Amino acid sequence: MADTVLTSPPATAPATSKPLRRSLTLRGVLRSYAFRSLVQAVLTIFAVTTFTFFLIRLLPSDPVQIYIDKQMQSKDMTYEAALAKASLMFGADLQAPALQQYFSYFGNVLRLNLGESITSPGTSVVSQIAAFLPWTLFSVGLGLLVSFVIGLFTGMLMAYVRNSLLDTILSTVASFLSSVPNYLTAILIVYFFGVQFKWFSVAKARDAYSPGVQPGFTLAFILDVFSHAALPVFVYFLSTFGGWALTMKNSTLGVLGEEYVTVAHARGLGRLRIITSYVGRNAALPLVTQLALSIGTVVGGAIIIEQYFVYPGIGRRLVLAIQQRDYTIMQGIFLVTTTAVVVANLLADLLYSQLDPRVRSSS
Amino acid sequence: MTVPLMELQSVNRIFKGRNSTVQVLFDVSMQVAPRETLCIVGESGCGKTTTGKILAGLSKPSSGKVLFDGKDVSGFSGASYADFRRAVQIIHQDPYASLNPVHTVYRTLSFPLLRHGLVKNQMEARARVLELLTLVDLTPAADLIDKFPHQLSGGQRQRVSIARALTVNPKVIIADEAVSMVDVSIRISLLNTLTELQKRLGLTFIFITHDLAVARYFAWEGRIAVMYLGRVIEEGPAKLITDAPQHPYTQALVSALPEPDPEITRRKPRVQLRSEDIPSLTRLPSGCPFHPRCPIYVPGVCEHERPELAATQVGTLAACHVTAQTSHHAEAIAARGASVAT
Amino acid sequence: MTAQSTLPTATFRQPGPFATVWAALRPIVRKPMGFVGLVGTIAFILVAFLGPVIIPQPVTNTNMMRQGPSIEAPLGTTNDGKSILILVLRGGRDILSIALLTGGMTTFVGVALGSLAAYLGGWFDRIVNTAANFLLGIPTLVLLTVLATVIRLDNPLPLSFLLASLNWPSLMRTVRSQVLSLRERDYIEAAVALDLGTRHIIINEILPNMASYIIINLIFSITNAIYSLNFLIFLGLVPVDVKNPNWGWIISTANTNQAIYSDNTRWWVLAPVLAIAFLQWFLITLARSIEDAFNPRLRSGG
Amino acid sequence: MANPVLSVSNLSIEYNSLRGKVQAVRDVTFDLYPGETLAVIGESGCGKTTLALGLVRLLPKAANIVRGSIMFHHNGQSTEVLDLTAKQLRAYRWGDCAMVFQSALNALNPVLKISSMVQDTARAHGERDTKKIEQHAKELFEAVRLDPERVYNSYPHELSGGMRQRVLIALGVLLHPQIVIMDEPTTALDVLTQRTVIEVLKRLRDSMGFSMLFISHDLSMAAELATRIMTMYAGEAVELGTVADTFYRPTHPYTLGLLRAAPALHGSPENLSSIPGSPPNLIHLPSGCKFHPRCPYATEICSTDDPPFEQHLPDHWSACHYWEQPGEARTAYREELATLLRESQL
Repeated sequence: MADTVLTSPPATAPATSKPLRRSLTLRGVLRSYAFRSLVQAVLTIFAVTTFTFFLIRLLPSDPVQIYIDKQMQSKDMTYEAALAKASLMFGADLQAPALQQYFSYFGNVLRLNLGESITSPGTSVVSQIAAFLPWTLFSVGLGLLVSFVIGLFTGMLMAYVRNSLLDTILSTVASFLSSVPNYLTAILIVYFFGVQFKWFSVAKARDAYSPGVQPGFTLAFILDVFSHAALPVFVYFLSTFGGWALTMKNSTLGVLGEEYVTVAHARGLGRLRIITSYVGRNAALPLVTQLALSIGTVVGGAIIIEQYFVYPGIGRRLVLAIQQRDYTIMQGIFLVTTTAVVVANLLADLLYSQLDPRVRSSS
Repeated sequence: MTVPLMELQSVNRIFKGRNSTVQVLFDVSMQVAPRETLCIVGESGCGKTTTGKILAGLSKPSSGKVLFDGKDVSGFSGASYADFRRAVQIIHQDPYASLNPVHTVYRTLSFPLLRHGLVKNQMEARARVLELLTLVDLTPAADLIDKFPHQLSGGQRQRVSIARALTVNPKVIIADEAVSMVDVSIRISLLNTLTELQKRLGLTFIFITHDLAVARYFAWEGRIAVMYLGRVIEEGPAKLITDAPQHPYTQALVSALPEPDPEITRRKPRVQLRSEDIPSLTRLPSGCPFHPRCPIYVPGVCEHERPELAATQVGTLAACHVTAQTSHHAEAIAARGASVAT
Repeated sequence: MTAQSTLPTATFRQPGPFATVWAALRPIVRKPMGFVGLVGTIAFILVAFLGPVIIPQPVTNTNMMRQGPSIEAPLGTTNDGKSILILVLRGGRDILSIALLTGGMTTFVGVALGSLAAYLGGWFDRIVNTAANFLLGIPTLVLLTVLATVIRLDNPLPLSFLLASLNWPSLMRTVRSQVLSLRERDYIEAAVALDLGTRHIIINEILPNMASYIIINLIFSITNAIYSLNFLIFLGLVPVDVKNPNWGWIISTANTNQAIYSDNTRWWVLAPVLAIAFLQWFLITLARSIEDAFNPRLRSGG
Repeated sequence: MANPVLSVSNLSIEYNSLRGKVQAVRDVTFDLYPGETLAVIGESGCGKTTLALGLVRLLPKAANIVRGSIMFHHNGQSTEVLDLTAKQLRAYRWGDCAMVFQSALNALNPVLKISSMVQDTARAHGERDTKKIEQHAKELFEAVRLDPERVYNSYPHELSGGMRQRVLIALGVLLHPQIVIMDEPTTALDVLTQRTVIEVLKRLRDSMGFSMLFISHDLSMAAELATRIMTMYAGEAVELGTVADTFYRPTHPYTLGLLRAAPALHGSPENLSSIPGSPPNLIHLPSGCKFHPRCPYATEICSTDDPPFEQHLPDHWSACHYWEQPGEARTAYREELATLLRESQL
């Protein structure tokens, strides 16, 4: 016990006469924040890939085995024929030893071969994902971006007018919005704006764009796409906005108490300059990493929201796959979504390291 | 000389981080006699706090020995460890962090009393706590005993910390910057309380501070050890260290310290250092650690050979090629330096 | 001053259990939001657990199909004529009990792993941190969905365990940094020097300082569990006791029956939706109020 | 003496707190003369920092200036700082009256480079020529013994504590203000670093000729730098005099108490003592003289009559019924000092 209490070294005196420029040595690169984020991301993706491989094979209700049994029963195949078909489907040679299977599976993943859909043979998993994922990225990305920006401004406003009536109202609304699960927000929106006030037609808002509108880089198409995405985007906005606003309010309150803000006033800087460069920027910094973490949560929420609004994103495709127990699709979607989220996280991390010099140079 | 109560023998301390290793103590040796006062003085990062923690048994040396009453501390176990553990107590710097905010004064002080069977029951504990509070001049004790730390002033908290250390009847008290965070006007009375306790209870004090003036006051009858970058560079009776410092670093400290008298402080001779930057612990200078800043640095000698602590003319120990030796030695060194330089 | 002379004035002030609870609650309920959160949460817990005991099962009534609000059924009736109010009053127990179980489990795992990681350090710390970073970096709801299709979740225990195994990382991190900072405190070091023992240090010195953090995170874990649980119910991945449908299942069946588009049946959807929404809001308001009351950094206007 | 650059009269500042009004500064009156260094000394909570923040009107929201006046005199014009418009106030801050804060780490925005803080400051005061600003800033960095090229392009965390403090000092004099307020600028620094900062301050003050209001709890710093000293206790100025008068013939027992409580590297430690008791609660102040509960000279009158702040000796003000006593108590010290100076031939 005695020694575990003290393991950290005392603060070392910094300050050498040598310039502290970051050296571009290999050592410097290996220790840099960006490099470590990258390694973390690659490891995560590797772990997820490995995980999906074993998930499908090692669980009590082995979907491969179920598939083979089904084929043998319904189509009267031999075990070998069924196995061969399953191999094609799952994108792995099921006759080979487990380790070899694992390596070939990995090779396939790297070549973007994720196998075929079980329920609609001939359709590759990758083509399905390519058709559905962009809509999710578009709607989730847009919703998050809008809520992040508006949340930041609202949060700052709340901090500046703290303890006023406006702050109380905004805080209450924000805390309510942030507590309601997003799939319930979707229902409430449909009820209030679709059924009660009839501001839009739920039926017309289905799908990514209206039938009859030609996809292309035309104003009509873009407007149509936005109007169809409006409901899910609005839900993502409402369900994340409150959290951003409250977090930003606390962060801003913290920064407003910092001495460098007082000093900025003492230096006679203009109010706008202080609000942007001294308060806003510093308060928003810690939220950037949280933005990264929130992407995963919102993508998860999209599963039900897309289902509810009949929006053709990856979540809706996943629900369909679950209902059909289409394991190859599920596996592919999980892999790709996770990769997308990890990459988005990585980008946010890198952005953060660019915004905060302290992170950039410390190891 | 009697057996020192506490002794460090060639203690090194290395901190290993995930991707860096920092050595904060180099070959530190010191002795404290029973009832003596030793002040460890130095600037931040000199290793004085780590030395204190090693003396207190709260951190272990990476190599070297800690002796208590002539016996190696690392050999203690069971009852002998428990005895040592309680014999050496520590008082911290920050009066706002040294007391657990959730406990009242009574609870803070009664825990050790009850745990170690120093009192039989709560009634006795309460009586003893009142006695201890009175002993550290916290009066009226009955009004303060049920207070929480946040209801006390900084000076009062520091006195509670002292009382807490006294609960287990220690022999040695290590005070780490114990007065640097209390108001100037009450520092002296806090120091006087400590001195009074030392006399009355026969305590040995190891007082760690960055402030030479405080060290001079508290260790008036005792000794001062000056540390720089993990090493003891000068050691001796307090009066000699502050009035006739021999090591150029101690001289610099003495000359740099402003004094509470306009005539004296403005007339004081100032030692001009060659560099104002403190070397980083991760990139320590070769030879004498002070040589890059030293005003009497001898080229060709000081950056190559590390000086050992040696007796000086005035009767202190200093680790300096130039001043610690006899003047004869110093001339020889200077001559060697000159020959290397040319 | 001798001990005898001081004893008469030295009275023991041992506060009773009620006073202790009140002392802890006072700073929370003093603010209006804290009061709302606490009272709301308690009300929900009472109704959810007493509801199924006091109120008898709703009966199928073919004469009362899809009726609007009336005295017999203040919130209208379902397709098979069951009173929506009764359904909703009885539909919270399963959700809340699983959520409490999950919250407790998450908190236990998070606190245990977090404090062990901070205390042991070394490889254990590294493994736990890597796992936490992994789980925080991926969309856990998607993982949960995929896992739920291959694991049988007809028992609350594996369900809670599954949810807890995905939700512990953020609490683990909080606890880890708390313990790391607490164990560096001077008063902990003083306790070590006084040889008070590891047990004393953890129970008397560290835990009391972490109590508010743990309670706040327990509440957040509960809200997380409610979110994930209803998510799985919506997707039909959790088997439901059809005789005692819970809120998630009620919403699900109401949606299948297009209940939202009819004035008569709108409460079929709205009542359970609002029940979950308000429960979540009360819980989070309570957690935030505790945070405000015990975290001095956020306390504004001294 | 010349005309003052700043005249503060009857300045009173209160904080609103849950338990009542905290009277942080009460009826403080003093003049600050061109080129002088006025040290404000006192314990924590005596109101010295509140006073400094009040002078640049940077008090927190809970604080109010309840009465008094702060006149700024420059180029034959006098302006009431309390009446400045927001725009005028911005120009007055830093341009006329700059403030260097205690913790240089917290005083600099961690995510901005030193260069952008320099440019921001100059631009806010109407200077557009970035090259000229950079040139000037680098000259000042040179003057405070910093490596100009390196420091100008650094982030605050890349500099050591002593360097940051010097950056802040250089930034403080960037616009050639008439007044620089220093709030404990060396408290967090090591002895040798502190010495560098002191020397730098002296040099800048002598070359640029600004007036300095130096706030410190440390008498040694005041002895080192000040021309005059103002002692504050419980929100009041209790003594104001030249540095020599204050140290050798104090006219307030609190100043005497502080002098006796300061350990030194000279003299015998037997003469040191603490002030008994603790500072009063600023919500419920004691009657009469606020220091009387801790004062060795206090009599009946001290607990009933609040002594006025008066000039008892030439250029030496204090608020004490027994203002002659502390000076007498210092006789022994004066003799000891004379011997010391003779012997050591300093």
